[in-house]
Amino acid sequence: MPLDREELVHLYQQMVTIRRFEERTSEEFQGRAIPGIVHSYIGQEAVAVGVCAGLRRDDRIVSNHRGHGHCIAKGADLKRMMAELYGRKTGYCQGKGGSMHIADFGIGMLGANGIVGAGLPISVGAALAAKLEGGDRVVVCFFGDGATQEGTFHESMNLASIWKLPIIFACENNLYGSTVSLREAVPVTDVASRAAAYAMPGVVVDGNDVLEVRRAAAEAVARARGGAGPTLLEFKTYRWRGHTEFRAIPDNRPPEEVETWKQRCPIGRVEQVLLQEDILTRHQMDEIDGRVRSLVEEAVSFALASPLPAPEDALSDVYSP
Amino acid sequence: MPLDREELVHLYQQMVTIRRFEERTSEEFQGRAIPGIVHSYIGQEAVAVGVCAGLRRDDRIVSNHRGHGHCIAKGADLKRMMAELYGRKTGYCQGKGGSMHIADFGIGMLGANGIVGAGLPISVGAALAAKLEGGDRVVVCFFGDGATQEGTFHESMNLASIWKLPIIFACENNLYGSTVSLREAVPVTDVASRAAAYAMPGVVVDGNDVLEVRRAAAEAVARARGGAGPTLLEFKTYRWRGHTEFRAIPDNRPPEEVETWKQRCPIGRVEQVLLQEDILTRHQMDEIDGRVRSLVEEAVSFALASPLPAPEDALSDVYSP
Amino acid sequence: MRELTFAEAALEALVEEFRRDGKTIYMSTGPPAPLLEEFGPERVRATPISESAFVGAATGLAGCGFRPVADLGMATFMFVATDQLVNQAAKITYMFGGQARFPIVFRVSVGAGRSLAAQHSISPYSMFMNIPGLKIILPSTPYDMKGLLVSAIRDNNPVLSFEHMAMGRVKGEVPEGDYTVPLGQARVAREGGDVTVVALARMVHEALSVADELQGEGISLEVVDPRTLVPLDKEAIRASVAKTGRLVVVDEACATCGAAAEIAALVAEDPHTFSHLKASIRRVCAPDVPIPYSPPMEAYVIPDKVRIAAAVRGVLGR
Amino acid sequence: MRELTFAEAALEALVEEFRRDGKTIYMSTGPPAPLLEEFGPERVRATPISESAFVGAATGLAGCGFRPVADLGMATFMFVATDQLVNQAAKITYMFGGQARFPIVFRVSVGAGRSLAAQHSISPYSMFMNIPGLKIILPSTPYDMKGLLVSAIRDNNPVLSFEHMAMGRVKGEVPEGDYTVPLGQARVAREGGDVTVVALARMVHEALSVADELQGEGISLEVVDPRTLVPLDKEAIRASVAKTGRLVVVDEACATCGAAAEIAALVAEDPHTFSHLKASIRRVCAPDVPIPYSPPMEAYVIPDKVRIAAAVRGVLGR
Ligand SMILES: Cc1ncc(C[n+]2csc(CCOP(=O)(O)OP(=O)(O)O)c2C)c(N)n1
Ligand SMILES: Cc1ncc(C[n+]2csc(CCOP(=O)(O)OP(=O)(O)O)c2C)c(N)n1
Ligand SMILES: [Mg+2]
Ligand SMILES: [Mg+2]
Repeated sequence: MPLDREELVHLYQQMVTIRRFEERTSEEFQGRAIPGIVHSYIGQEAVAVGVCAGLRRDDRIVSNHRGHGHCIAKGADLKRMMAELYGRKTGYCQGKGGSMHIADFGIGMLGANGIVGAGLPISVGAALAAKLEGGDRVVVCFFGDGATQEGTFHESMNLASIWKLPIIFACENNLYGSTVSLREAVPVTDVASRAAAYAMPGVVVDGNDVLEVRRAAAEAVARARGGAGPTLLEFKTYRWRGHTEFRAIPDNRPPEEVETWKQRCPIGRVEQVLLQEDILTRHQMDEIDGRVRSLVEEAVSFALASPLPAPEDALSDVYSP
Repeated sequence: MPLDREELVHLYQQMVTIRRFEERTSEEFQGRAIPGIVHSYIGQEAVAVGVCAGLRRDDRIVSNHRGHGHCIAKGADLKRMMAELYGRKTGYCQGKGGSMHIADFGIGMLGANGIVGAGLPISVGAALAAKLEGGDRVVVCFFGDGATQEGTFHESMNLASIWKLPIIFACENNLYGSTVSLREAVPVTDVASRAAAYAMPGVVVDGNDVLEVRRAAAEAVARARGGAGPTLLEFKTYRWRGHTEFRAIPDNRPPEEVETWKQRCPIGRVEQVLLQEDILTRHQMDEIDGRVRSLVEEAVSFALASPLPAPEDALSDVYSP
Repeated sequence: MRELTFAEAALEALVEEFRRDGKTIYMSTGPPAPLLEEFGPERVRATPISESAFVGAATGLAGCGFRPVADLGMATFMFVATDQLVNQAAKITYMFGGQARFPIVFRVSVGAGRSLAAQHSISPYSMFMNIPGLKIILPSTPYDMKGLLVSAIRDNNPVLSFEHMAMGRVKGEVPEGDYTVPLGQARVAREGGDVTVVALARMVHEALSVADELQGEGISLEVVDPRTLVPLDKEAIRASVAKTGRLVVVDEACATCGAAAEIAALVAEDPHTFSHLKASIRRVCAPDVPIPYSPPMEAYVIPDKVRIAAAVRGVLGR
Repeated sequence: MRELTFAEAALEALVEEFRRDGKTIYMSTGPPAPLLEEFGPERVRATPISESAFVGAATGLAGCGFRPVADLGMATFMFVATDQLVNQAAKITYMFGGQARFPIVFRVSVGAGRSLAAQHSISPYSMFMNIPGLKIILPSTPYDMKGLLVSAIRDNNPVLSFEHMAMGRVKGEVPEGDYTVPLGQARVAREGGDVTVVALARMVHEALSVADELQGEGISLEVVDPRTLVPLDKEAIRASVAKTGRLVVVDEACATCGAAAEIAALVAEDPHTFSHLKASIRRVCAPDVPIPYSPPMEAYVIPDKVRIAAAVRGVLGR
């Protein structure tokens, strides 16, 4: 699976976009311009970007509470995302959903979810739809290590396996689910090892290496497209920030651990490759960063310029016509 | 783990007791003397009896909808069981529970359950209690192959494992969960193989061989008592009768399969051992059977002689004082 | 006219809609044999005993353009999949700002009376009435069973179909051919002038026979069957009460926060209807106890004609 | 008197009861640090994110003589463990004929107002009021938080403690030392003669400030806080309404089949109270929509002083 220079630059740019978007989101949240709750994707950019690199626009993804990265990697519009975070009428959900419920069915992003593990059954249904449609569309379900502790993980893996559905279970193992350390919560070292219980391949992947992620995901996608059924991919990664941007939940992770993982910055690692392989110069990277920053800036301006929903808009969309 | 003649006779008698109790229960149900629903344990007698052979009175068990055998093997009173099935005031639950909810906390039988998989979390709590009490009590959770398809199976196995609880997960794999064939419902051949996902031993056992069951269970009990944590035992067995005694649910099992398994009758197999080893003669077995039949008869008489609850009794026991 | 059982009427609705619309999919641990035979195992899917997974899968299917019917068996099994029902299926349309449709039918049986004890004898529709985003049907006749189920399948929202298990073999007239019963339209099962009895599911039949009995005493009952709980036909209920001035609500479920509480409240809070109320409202429901197993106790907690008649006499001050 | 926050009051109840009774056990994905420090990880247990398992484990523990407190975090997470709550913990005492006791406290937070959107802003207590076998507390002050939680821990039944998340930092008087607030006893938070306002949780405070405002207009409100929803102090509510003749019920949850419906019904069905009713009842609740994210919409759906005052004027015909 050769990777051309252009594609690598594209992946890099997507990762930087997520990083800048999330930095800005945290800032806006701290400044109280964004209400509610926000879970930052910073540190995990390689997973969303590497996985979605192998997807087509008509493939579908299901996301979780830490979903901004998934949206951006699948091609969501930063403006409508930011507008949703700002609770504006122009947001993806017209201000009804917010960070935990962004969805864009037009690009096959079937929604974030505030309930741990709840996206898994829904993704299985989307994969069944893909199979019944008869094409070769696939589905990716993103979820955290915490979600593997819920019963829905078990039921969904099992169902996808017996029905041989075209789905990739993308577990982002960032070692913690809020205050819960995976090491204390499950008796196995690798989530991927649990795939055996569902007779599906389980692969441990360095989730901070976008090229590794891309390679592993592409393999799983090829399996799924070829009708060979689901795969469980476990991406070892780390979130740089607290569980949420809201500070009420204590961050019980050892500071040295956080530092170690920051050394493994997924963006820094691509930059090294880009430099080593003479694909981009530092200056060109700065240019990309500049472009990304203005895109994020535009998204914020768009959100700020957008109207808030009318109070009575609360009453619509409870039911579809 | 030597087994003396007396104990084998005792196990035999228990199995015959379950068989006769269940035959009688089916008859009474068909004759409409027993209302509601009844799930017959016939065919699986070796499991309950072999497992409980290694338990002390102060050990605890948690049962499921097919629970009469578990009760009897743990030492429940046939009279109070039958009275409960008859909906009498003298029944274990004063007529409030019926077949699916028999419990006898006095002998450590923490209750049957009408919800598939629901006993598993409760049993984990009982095992935690055993651990916190500091003694060497153990807990056995009986459940079917169908229950392994529920999320509670996953969550409970995981929790018991990380907390190293003194519990034996006794899965009675009778190949079906109502209309659901396990072969079609899960992608693995052996439920026991799923124990690996919880870093606990998983053992496949011939569930129709009471000596094998007893041996495997005793090993798991010893592990649990010794503080080494949970074990998953999978007993391959078969129910002889339909899913329930109520005929509405079609029995979709191939008649040849039913026949094959009847050839492996768990009681017939002990009888062979008893004869071969000169422990009992046919005549002595008939005597045991006669004694058991009169015990069951007494239980029915007791039930019939017992008063029905007063209608207003429905209002009590919603809350404990 | 042709008579069908309740169960036959439901099956006919399914078969006809499955013929009409290739996007319909059935999921159940034990799908109905005739449906499986006609439409095959791709569309009529036998699932593992994994309710959360297949309820959620229904939502996923619906979001991708299918029209699933998920049959959970008994209502009590909803509780192992509640999140998928109330946090996902119910809220997803709204949370996503209406950008996608989720046409799903969830079928479950309800009701007591068969000595199945507390877990298996529950009628929990009111719990789901408190969750906006779900629609709820609760048919009392084979005619409504078919017509409401067809409407539910064609509706673009998640609809819970609560089907009373003691009525599966009850027969009733069902016309040949396609018809629907719209969601949100109550049926006046019997007109009368003295007391309005709003009754649900099997209780409609109990109320009707009480109406027959009391006619002899010169008491005229108007029996209203809401047929759907969400949307609930408030206007019809209020109009009847405004006319009779007296209300008895009959439901087999527990009283507290039940559908009967809602019906009482919507009458008591409407100034016009309230101004016509001549007596306090009565609820005839199960008392707040889990349903017991033994027949004498079970019979005691399920509302019956005697209790309904007593409540009617009560509101008439007799 | 000493002032504590709502959260401090809850913690104090826990600490004192954990000192008093060695059989108390705490389970949560993130147990409170002070509790963990004092009582250690055996009794104060960090669980995986497996609510069904640890809720069920609480039931098992209770059946074996322990007195667990299971903290699920937000009320919405109950939905992944509903079966263990409503089919197991709630019914097990009854189904087993009262042979064992199940003293368990389930703590969850409720309430909207923090832009957490539909899943995380739910107040589903009425769903559980429909399930006999559970008791339910819903404190509105630090005093009641402590006193009710102590009663809940000492009670021999499963008790759901719904704690409003917007009130964690609200301060109030809490006496030193041991006291309890009994389950089933409403509090008249303010006496008055013109209109009874029954308000729940945070809405008690809204109702009280409306009472202050309307006093200027010569309108005297009686504010009743039920404090526990099961058992519900029907007598206190009815007595107040019989006195004032007018009722407004204020609850942040959706109206349909909510606690407010039950309160309206229990007033409308009581002949004596009904005979004193001078006007139709009003419910001031959230409309039947999932709670939206964006602040203007969220503020619109949560009942506020303006809506309460309007309802009060409404029942007074002003
Ligand atoms: C059923 C449920 N239980 C608890 C929570 C509270 N909660 C929100 S996010 C979270 C941690 C999830 O961990 P993980 O799946 O690893 O994702 P991460 O946050 O690490 O990306 C928890 C416990 C929830 N949202 N849903
Ligand atoms: C949550 C739930 N789903 C469905 C059912 C209906 N049901 C009752 S028993 C049963 C089969 C259980 O199979 P298994 O666990 O293998 O036990 P067996 O009956 O074979 O002994 C089913 C599906 C139920 N009781 N609970
Ligand atoms: Mg995580
Ligand atoms: Mg089975």
